[in-house]
Amino acid sequence: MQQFLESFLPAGPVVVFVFSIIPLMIILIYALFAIWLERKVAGHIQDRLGPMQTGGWHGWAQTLADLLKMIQKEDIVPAKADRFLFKMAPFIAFAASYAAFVAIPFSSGYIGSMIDIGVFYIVAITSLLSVSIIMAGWASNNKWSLLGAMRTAAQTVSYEVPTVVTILSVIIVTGTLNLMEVTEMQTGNAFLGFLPSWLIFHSPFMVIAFVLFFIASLAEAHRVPFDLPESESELVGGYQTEYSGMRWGLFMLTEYADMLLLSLVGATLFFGGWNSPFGSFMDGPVWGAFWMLFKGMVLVFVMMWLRWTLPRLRVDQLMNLCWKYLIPLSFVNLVLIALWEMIF
Amino acid sequence: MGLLDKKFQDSNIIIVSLEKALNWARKSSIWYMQFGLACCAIEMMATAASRYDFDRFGIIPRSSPRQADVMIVAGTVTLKMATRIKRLYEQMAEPRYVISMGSCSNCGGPYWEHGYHVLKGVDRVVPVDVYVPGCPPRPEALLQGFLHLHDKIMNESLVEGTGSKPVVIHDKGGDDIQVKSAEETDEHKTARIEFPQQDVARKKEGA
Amino acid sequence: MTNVKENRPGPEVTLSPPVDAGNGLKTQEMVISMGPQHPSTHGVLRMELTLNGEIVTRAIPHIGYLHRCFEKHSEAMNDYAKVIPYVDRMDYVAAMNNELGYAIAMERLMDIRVNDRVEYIRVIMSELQRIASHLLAVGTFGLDIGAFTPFLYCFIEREKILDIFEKASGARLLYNYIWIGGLMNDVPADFKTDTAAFVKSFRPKIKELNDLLSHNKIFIDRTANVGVLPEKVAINYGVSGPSLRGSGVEWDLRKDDPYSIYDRFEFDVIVGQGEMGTVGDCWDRYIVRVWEMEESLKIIEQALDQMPDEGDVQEAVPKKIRPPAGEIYCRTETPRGELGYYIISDKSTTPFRVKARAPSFVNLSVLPAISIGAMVADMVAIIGSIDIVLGEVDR
Amino acid sequence: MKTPEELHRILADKFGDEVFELKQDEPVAPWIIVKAEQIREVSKFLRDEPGLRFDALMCLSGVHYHKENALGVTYHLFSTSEKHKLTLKVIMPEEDAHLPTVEQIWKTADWHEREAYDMFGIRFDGHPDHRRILCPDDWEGYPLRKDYQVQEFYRGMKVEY
Repeated sequence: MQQFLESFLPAGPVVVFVFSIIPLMIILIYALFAIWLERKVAGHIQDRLGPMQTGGWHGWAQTLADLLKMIQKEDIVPAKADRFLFKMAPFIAFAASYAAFVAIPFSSGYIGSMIDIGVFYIVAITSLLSVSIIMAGWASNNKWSLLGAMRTAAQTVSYEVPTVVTILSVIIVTGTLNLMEVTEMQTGNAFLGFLPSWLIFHSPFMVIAFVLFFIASLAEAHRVPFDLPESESELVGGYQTEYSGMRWGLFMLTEYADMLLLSLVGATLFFGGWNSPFGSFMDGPVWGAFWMLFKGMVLVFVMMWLRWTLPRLRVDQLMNLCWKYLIPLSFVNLVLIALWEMIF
Repeated sequence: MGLLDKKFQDSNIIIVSLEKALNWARKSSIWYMQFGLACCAIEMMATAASRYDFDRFGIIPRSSPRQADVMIVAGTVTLKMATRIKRLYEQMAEPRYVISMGSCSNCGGPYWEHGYHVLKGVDRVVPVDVYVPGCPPRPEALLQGFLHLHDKIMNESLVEGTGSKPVVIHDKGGDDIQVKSAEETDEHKTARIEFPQQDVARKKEGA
Repeated sequence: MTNVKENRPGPEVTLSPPVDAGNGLKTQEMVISMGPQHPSTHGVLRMELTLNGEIVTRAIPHIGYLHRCFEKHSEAMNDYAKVIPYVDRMDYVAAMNNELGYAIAMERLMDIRVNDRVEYIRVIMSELQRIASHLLAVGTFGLDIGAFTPFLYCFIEREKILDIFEKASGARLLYNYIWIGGLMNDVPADFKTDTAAFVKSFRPKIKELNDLLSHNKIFIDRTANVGVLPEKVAINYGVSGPSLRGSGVEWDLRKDDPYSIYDRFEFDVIVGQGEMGTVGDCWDRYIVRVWEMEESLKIIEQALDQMPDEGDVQEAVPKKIRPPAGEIYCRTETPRGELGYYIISDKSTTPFRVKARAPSFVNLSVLPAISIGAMVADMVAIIGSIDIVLGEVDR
Repeated sequence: MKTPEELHRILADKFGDEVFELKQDEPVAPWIIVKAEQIREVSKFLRDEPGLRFDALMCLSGVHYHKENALGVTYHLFSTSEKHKLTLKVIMPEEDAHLPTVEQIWKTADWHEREAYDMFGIRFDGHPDHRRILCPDDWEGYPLRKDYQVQEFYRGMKVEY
């Protein structure tokens, strides 16, 4: 694709710029859609309709209106806040999750950067998110925000471990950290002749690995039942309490971008990324992008589904779940997958 | 003031269409602050619940005043609570609106005569945009109040500033009501509540 | 960070001395103000929490943000009947029960006997109201724990009850329906079929609620063994209603100090068993409410069967209410517990003193005792499980 | 289960006849009048004595008898084990209304006594947290007294309609 762009655009920075802006476009359009979808999903789960009026058909323009409104809102910085950190935090948060998209192979023809340490890079760069949340919580000079930030620190640091270990167990099978190569390994029908050769069908332990990864990624994305940093009924708004207008909007955007990111990583590692589920049917770079986003959206939908079904854990139970169950399980699973690899 | 308010000197065709779009956005996405005080709060919850469904109009609750656009004062405002309401109103980001829900917050309701501890109308503390009568108002009435707010928002202009409203001041009882616009009066003075320390100062970006 | 310091005197909160945590850093307790505007204080309650990290070391409730001078109004009205609308507004979630309590107190004071039809309608109405109130309590409790959807499911059912009330009284929330000596008006013709249909449709919903919320693992984790209220403490604090029964005390005024015609019905008093944790924890208080809805359904069914079709509902309503000089303390069981009215009459048409012993007021006072050592998230659960209505706490 | 007459006899035997008076002539419920300084000992006795066991204070109410220039406190007691009820009354002169607290005996009294103080200005000696509960702390006057005049302004807000 880079060559394709270079054929009609002046080479150099412009191509790089166009190239790098694509994920942003995807994120923005996705966020507009996902926030609307979230409200529709919530509505239908709760026996109501969700947005219906804005823009006509089923309130399709709802998020657009929200966005336009947020841009107009007054930008408040509390007087006793740490102004620099307060203003920086939302940008760092968004930058962290945006930067991670560079290593995601959206289709066989497009990946932001073909880095060999793709997964490692994603894990590393998303950790920046927790830094920004702590920044936001601390700088707000609000005790609820501070509590939220502290919870985030504990949560993200803890759940990084099972996430990384489950990713590691996938890496054992693939032997590469480059997500493009991981996806390419999953092309074609391998298992039992008709199942696509996705890694989730590779061994029973991969299913366990996926479940562990999904739970941990819920916690990484601060989604219910792990939405403690912003838990509304306890901490008012957690680290977001003092943010208004577009700065708050950026946090919201980050949350949804994070959901998509983790879902896409999940789709790439376990569900064949941009590979079509029907072998060579509906395959190719364009269809690839469709399949990739489709798989990601399915996982995002599951996250939404959970959000409107489950209550929220308490902070000590959150830690319990991580350190007493998820981490030992993921390590055992890692060993079992390694053994499976040795035997077969 | 919202970020774009009073940035334009005159209203030309571009501004007017921009205004329309922006007003549409504001009217379509009114987030209300979860601020139940008394009986009306239950009806407010009922309005948000499945049968009446606020979300159809894009109205969703926010628990932090910073992210809220409208404060529904649902229920009796007592003198002890009035100072907090004032503070919460000040914490909201402009453009902001207030809906006074129910007779109690309109004028004291059934407590107007002997309610020594009841503020007789929340408009003595914060400027109110829409009054919804009833004790408590039915959910339909609250929705109607929101539709009135929609009309009001659609008629606002960037040149004059959004979220600005005539402030009704009760200076001496109910007889002597003056109507002034927010520009003429200092908003903080209208309520006549002195806070010993304002820990929330508003810093306007670029202003 | 500066501490939240109100300009009103209160008990002086002394923080623990700073503790050296190593690395030259010091830790100290933090005072945090929860409310009066907080999503889960169920209105305008303010809690002053002293926190050690996330652990609550001291909790001081501040109330009065909704003090609407009920007692002053009662004594300023020149008619006993005019008190009823204010009674409604006290516990606005269970207005029928409050009216019933007041009507019974006045009828005892004036020695009025109402006919059977009135009694049955009153019982059906107040039991329906009990279900509606418990639905709200259970729903908002779920909301506090973070489950949003059960709350809306509860509201769907609640709306059906409100429809029945609306047909009878014209109002959705505050009814002014039960009068001294009778009712405002007779129930509509299809009252029996409506109520029977509701009872039939509601039974399976309790199971649905249990599947969705009560036996959810996360919900149990969050509520079991949290905010344990021992029996002795509960009685000493005067806790009543589901909160007391959650502590394992079999105490229900409908059975133990029967009023109206409750002695004609068969129903069980639900007590907390400590099924998921300790007796008297939040889950017990919650589940007592859930199963009490079932018991209320039983009462409604029996009452619908026995209810006479004939009878003037305003037969015994006095033209001029002028009770003999004297006083009475009359208590009834509302969804929140023992609602007592202490009424002093001085032989005039104006009440001399009306004092409401509000269950929420008394139940809330136990909060500081059971919240020590809980976490911030538990505080929310405890407040939710006590199920307070601030209108009643502050009156 | 004991009748008020029996309870009165027990109390009179224990504390002496002159401080107790049984009022029965009024309709509905009889009550026993107790001297203010005695209320604490009487309460403790009523709670702990086997056979009485008044373990619950149902209600504590202040009353302003404006014609007699007196303030009163009414205690409604109940025993969950013996199932009997008792009403105690304390009457004090308006200008010097104070009596010992029963907060340590029944915790219910804690908030109720604060309420009685808030509304009537009755002081409870020995109460650990003796301040207003419903009205703000800088409120003037005691609202439920019959001669209460509401203040004109509270923190700059007009109180009257």
